[in-house]
Amino acid sequence: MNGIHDMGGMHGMGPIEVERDEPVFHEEWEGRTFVMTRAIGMWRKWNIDTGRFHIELIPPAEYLRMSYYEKWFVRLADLLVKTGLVTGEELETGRPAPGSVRATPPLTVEQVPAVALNRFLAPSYEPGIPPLFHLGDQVRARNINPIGHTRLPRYARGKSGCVAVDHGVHVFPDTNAHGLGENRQHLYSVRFAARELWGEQASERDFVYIDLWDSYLDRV
Amino acid sequence: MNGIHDMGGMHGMGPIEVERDEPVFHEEWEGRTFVMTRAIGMWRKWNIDTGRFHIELIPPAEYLRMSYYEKWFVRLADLLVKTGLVTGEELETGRPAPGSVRATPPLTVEQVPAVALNRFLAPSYEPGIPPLFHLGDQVRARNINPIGHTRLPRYARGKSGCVAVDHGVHVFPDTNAHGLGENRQHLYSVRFAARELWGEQASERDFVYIDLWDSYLDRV
Amino acid sequence: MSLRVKALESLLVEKGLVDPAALDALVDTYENKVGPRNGARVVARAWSDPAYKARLLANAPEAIAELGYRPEQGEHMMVLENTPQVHNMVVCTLCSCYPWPVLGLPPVWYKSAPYRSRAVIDPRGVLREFGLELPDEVEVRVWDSTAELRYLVLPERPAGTEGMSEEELADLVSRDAMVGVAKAGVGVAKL
Amino acid sequence: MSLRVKALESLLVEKGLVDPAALDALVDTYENKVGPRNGARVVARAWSDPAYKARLLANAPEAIAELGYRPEQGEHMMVLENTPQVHNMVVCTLCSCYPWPVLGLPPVWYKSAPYRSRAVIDPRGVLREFGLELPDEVEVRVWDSTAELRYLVLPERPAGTEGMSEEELADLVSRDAMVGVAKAGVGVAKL
Repeated sequence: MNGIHDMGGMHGMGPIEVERDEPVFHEEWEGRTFVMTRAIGMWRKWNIDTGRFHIELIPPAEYLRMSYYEKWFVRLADLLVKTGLVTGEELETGRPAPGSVRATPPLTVEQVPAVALNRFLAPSYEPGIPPLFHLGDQVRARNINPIGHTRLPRYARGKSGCVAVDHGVHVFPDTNAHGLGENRQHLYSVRFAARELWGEQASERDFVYIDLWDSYLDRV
Repeated sequence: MNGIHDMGGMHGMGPIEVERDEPVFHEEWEGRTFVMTRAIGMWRKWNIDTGRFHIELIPPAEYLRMSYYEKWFVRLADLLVKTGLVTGEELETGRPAPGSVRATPPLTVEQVPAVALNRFLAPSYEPGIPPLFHLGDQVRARNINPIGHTRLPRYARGKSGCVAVDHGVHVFPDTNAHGLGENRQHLYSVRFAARELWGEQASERDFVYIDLWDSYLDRV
Repeated sequence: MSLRVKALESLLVEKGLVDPAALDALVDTYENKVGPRNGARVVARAWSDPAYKARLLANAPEAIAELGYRPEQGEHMMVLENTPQVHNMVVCTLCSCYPWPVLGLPPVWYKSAPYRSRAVIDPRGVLREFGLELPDEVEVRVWDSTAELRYLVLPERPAGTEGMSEEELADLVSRDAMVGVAKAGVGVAKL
Repeated sequence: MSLRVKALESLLVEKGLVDPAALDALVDTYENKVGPRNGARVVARAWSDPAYKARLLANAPEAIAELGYRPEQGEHMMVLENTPQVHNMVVCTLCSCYPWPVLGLPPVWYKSAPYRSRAVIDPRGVLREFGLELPDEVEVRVWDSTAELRYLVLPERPAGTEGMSEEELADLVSRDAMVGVAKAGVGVAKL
């Protein structure tokens, strides 16, 4: 999706504002929104790619206006209803539907230490899935413009670079986000010259490394 | 400037909402903002390209939130102060500075009919400035990413097309917007296959024509 | 906004930077004197008079000036002819450029992010949203108004209009047809 | 927002979808147990122990787990070594991916549009905004975290730190140095 979230290379967003001694959460609700999302994640009703896509679906003006955790809250409410964990009416009234059965939370206090740092990623070593490219290969990022989820940023499309790292086999977000399968394949860090990406104004000593899957790449 | 204004090819902006029997102006202030901008334009303190650039400078979240004429109002206030026609203090207080001399408006009622439809564009025929390209030439739009004003949209950069119309000599916005000269040169409608712009998902029978200046183009 | 605009106007008038009577005359011009009826008359003439049509396609500013609408000092114009094989539509992805002298000021949808963003990447989807489903074999040409060229679409003349006068024909030509998001003869609201 | 979030939490608790004690424990973990101090210890060990540094660069997840920070089940990690010739910095242009286990949750600026938009097109300008002016001859590598790889920058060990203990060295390693927008030894606030 060519959404506002895909902002690499944009101008006009203003200066970078660094806060000294920034707290982890600025307000209590930020922390609660964050951990509710993590805890509900244990229901395994959606995966990380679906979650990202639902942030991308926030309308652009709202996306730019909202703080990070506001977006998380909107996504959580959205996905709770879409996956049926909560009904739209329950969300509105704040009360469980009459007669609804109380569930047992999948995440207990005891599990928190193990879960807190665990984001349920796929193992990266799968000898049965060979890489389509090898270190040093010249590749070109495909010019795709899907309306669904993708992790191929617009600024890299059509640009050529060199395979710098093979990160093994990873789940492919473009299908996984939409329940169309994990479509496991090799993931690479591809090294692009800044001049290839941005033209002559860029320094010839700047490079951008982008993590790209087999399905995003063509051999040059 | 790779700003939010350069939105060709973006997704997620929502449905197109058509209003039946739409009035020219929805509220009186819209019309007043529009005509004040036109009338102040007669002072020739800025040109059309500078004017466009100052709309582009509106921060992205505001740009998306504001209505069309709100943006015109912000630009008008901004440029009135920048060009010294009005001081910041006058704008704030709404009163002319004490002792300031009353000017004579350059636009009178009598001139309105002639001016209303006249946008002061440059003549397009200048035999002294030969075209760098000719009908049928294959050209590639340059990959430039200036922080200043440009009319080369991001979605065309690096893409190749075919010169379809020579529109004669036009003022070059990238310099004109910043007081760096008119830099007159030929302007062409360049025909791009939608598949060149957007990849295989596009129809092979779709084409996009973009008006591009000599300085934006390289021969393929 | 209303108060802020009023305050600015009274400041500009007090400073002698604008003449309020000229402002009134400008508003009147845009509200009442220019609008898509101008373009519709151009289209109706082109449908009725092959020689005029030829002049219009070859040199739009001069042909349009013949009817009294005058971009003569300024605006560059080009007229794009729709045929059974080719459908033209116009957008300005970077701002909202629009041929004021023949169509008046643009409607909100033309200036909106949804139209500006999608017209170039999904023209057929956009046309479908306007109720226009084009056969696959028709070539679609989207004109992105990135410069001082203004584009007017000359829609196809509807069938069964042979006996009509220019005024009657003009009634069939909507603003949307001249932007290229509709066909002539349908969806013509009050112009 | 506060009321809306409270209302949602009480609904989820009432429905048995979340355990409030587990939520409290999670908040405590992210507020008090993970943070850039973890990463600073990894960096200090790497500065002090060449064999550890070699393991860290070859297999970051395992080397980081040696110190008790555990992305063992999940997160893929890679450590990027800064040298006098090469400066690495990390961004996530598409969202805000960040190596939580070693740096905690990201600061607002890392998640902000200004950093996400500009880091890839003007890295030296961004670094200048952070007070870091790099010589032209240094190669800048920007890593855009578009996948489930998380990147930790191993900054250069500052000069004059030869006799320091690992704890003392860790005090020199700021969050910003491990994102690659600062050098070690400067701008180390409370971690």
